[in-house]
Amino acid sequence: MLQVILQVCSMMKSDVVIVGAGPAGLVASIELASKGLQVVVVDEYYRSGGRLLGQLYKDRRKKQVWAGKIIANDLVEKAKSLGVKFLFETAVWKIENKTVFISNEKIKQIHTKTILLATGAIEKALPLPGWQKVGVVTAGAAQTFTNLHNVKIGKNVIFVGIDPLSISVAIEMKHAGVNVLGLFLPAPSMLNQKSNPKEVLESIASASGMATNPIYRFGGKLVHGLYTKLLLKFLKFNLLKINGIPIYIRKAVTEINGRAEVESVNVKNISIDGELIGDGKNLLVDTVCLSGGLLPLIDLSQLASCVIVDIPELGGFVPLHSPYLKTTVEGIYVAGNITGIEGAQVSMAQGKLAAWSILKEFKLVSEKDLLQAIKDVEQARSLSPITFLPNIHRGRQIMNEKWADYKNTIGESFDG
Amino acid sequence: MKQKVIVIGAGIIGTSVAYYLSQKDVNVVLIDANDIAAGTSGACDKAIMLQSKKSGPNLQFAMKSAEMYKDLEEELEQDLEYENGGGMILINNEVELNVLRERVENQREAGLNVTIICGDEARKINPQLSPKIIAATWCEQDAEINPLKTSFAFAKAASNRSMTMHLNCRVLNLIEDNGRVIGVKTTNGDIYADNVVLCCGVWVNNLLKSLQLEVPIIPRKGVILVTEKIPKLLNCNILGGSYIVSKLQEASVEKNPFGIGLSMGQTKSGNLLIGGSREFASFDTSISSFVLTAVANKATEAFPCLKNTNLIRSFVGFRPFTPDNLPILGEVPTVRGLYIAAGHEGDGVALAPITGHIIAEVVTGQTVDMDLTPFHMNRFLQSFTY
Amino acid sequence: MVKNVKQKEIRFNFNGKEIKGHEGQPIAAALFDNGIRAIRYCDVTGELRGIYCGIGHCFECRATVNGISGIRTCLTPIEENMNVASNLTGVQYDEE
Amino acid sequence: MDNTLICRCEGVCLGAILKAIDECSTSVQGIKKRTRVGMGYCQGRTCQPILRDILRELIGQSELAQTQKSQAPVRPIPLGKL
Repeated sequence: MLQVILQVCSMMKSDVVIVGAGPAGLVASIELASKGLQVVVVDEYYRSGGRLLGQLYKDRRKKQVWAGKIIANDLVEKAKSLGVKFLFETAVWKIENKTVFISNEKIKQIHTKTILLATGAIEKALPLPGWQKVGVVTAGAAQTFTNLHNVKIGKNVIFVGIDPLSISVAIEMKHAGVNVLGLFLPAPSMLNQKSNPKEVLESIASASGMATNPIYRFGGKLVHGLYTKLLLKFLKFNLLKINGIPIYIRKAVTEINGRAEVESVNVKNISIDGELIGDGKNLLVDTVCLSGGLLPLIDLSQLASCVIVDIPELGGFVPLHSPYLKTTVEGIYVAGNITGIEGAQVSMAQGKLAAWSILKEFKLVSEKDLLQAIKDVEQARSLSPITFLPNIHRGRQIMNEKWADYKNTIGESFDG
Repeated sequence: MKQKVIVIGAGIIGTSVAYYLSQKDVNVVLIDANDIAAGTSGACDKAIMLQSKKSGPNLQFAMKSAEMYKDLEEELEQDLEYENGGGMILINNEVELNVLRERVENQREAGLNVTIICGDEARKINPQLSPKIIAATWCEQDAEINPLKTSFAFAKAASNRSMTMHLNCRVLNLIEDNGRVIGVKTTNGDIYADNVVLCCGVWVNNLLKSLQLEVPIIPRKGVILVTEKIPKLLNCNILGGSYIVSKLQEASVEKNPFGIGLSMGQTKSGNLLIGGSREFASFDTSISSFVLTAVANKATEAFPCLKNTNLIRSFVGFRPFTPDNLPILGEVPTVRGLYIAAGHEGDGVALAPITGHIIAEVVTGQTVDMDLTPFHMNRFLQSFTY
Repeated sequence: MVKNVKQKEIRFNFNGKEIKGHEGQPIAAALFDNGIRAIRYCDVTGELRGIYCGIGHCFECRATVNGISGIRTCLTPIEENMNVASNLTGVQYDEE
Repeated sequence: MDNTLICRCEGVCLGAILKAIDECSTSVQGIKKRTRVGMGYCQGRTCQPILRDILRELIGQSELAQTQKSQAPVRPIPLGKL
């Protein structure tokens, strides 16, 4: 045993506690353990992989299938072979100084030298009248149940919210034999910012610098010159289909009906500017998948007194952090979607960077190594097959500027 | 012309003062830097507990206040979640029993209907109570109320009469003229009035400062744990005996620096509110795991069935502590036109109606049929230590 | 699709009724396989609720598992003879 | 629209939130105290971002002051396991 478990006070000791066994946390654990540090990874789920587990798509650029489940398994095996200790079905409920408090049958707290928060993201709610009914799930839930658990979550399914995530999941569900009736916009209201057909099309286009699946091929066309003509055509005729799934860029769901479980939805036409037109129709469905986008999950960093900043380009509120992924609290690092919404490949590169940043504190790697890890993150970003936020580069820049400002106000004594 | 009074602070004390003033045909202006019940009144429990008070002026006031609470829902035409279900202090051992027996005697002499009941009688009232509890005090005059709803209801009822409200409006300082306060300078401009009442609890010295005055009110931090909704578990207010005993025994401060004790109540929605701690830590809002764990242990000792009940939230309130545990009520002796109603510590909820009633009478120049001397600010003017 | 290798069959109870599932499945997935989507009644609104976020954030799919309340069925794998109880029984849905 | 549920845990609808804003509550905390929005099991994780959007839309602020403070425990934990 690398870790000393003191049964009496149900306490454990380690060099690093990683919160979250997703792509960032797993990669970090391997890097840290391979340099001899004691690493404990804590995750609420009963297996590791995080959002990797639900991912399954063809990366056309690399001409291979990205099967998150297999990648996760490989990473876990490697981590375990290096002595990384995993605590599953265990939630972190508080971080106080260098102690991590957990809900575990045997262990209540872990005393550690450093903490890496790799808590990922949470889906943003997309409230519609009736969204609480049984049969309304988030796009992420749909993805997990389809790809990981092999469960058909419904017979006749629609998606509300048109974005790279909902399109990917819709395609995956269709492959799994579910009847996907189409993707719709949410009815315009103060409760969502995803109802303007033109803006939605533009954001899909800008999110699609690659061609991993048909939406990106489509998006790519928009980006490469045909933009205005195609955009107008799609907006005008509402004819877009991807892998046989209709994308209703000019139709919005106004209400989800059903006595207790979903029975139908009301659909209305929507103008190019996002105004509802006409009387609308009733569409029989049993399942509605809502896609409201992703938000960094920051509550633990808040609790640990990290300075939080609002950078919409990164997805909203995020813990202020250095280019080396250090937060404003000594000994607390961040990696993955908690720093801004990006794909798994970027998270993995960030996991490595955070790990090396920690290793540098332990004097186990050099400054040069660290610079290479930063370059690797940038490379992963530029090669990433999926981009969730169109202005992510700008967001990262803003973060660096805010960090520099912070360092200036704190003074030279602070080592960022 | 109608008298005009500015009330600063929209907690349960400020809204109560504003309400009772508005009943007296006075133009009331209620100002708060933030919102109604945004401070201490929004971060406390819901007990109107009489037997937690030492016999003396506080208990006398609390008893009068408790009478006023009985008709308050009807008077304000609002649901305040008022329950007159009584309250008990749990007794774990002979030491506590002896201390509380004496205390109960004193309280009975002061007119409070409180008795000591045996453990089984206590378990008849709260069947899930631990078999280890050997006895309890019982007072059926104890009650409960939702302090948030009460603050909002006071404010609403006052607005319906003669009150105007400035929320998110910070009072920068008091405007003084010739030894008399004539108004306040705020972020919304200057507001003039005949009188000003300070009901801003732990923040009161921020305003007194401009008059070179200070009162010994300091924040005492209290943590409250909130559980998930559970079926009706508590049929009355609960206090842990060790807390009262430690309060009585001065030396225990070193033994119990966080002032860990147990108070429990169940809200109408089913959540348990479990207190708590009493700690001097300035305005630090952090909640230590030590406090959470210690309070949770106290709760599960008293009610073993709670072991699997989930804690879902916790919050911190800053109770306005005074060295003699009595609030400061009445006029500020050196400045005309200025009144103060602050420093209730944990008794703000229990004492809100009577405080509002008395201050309204004092400010409008009526004779008060109660002795206010023990509450007067004068008592701190010489020197104070805390 | 990457198909799971057929896992061992497991029996557990949902609101007193025996249900079959497969080893390694979270409770909610096993319920889905048995056509059960409604997991509990909302204690405030009285409406039926089921899986929403599927990854442990929303607590909509919670149930009492082996006597412990607030267990998220989306995160918790089934075990042989596990007792899953929601407040689904005992509350009658108004059949018009 | 007013009947649209915002806080799934505490059953708070949009109408109640708009009413609270009308009563000059301009903060997440203020609306929470008036309506119980975000006081439930998930601790506002689902509804709080929506609430911020509503406030931004109606009042135009996007200050950090609008975030609900995170307080322990960030996940429900049985009292006996603390």
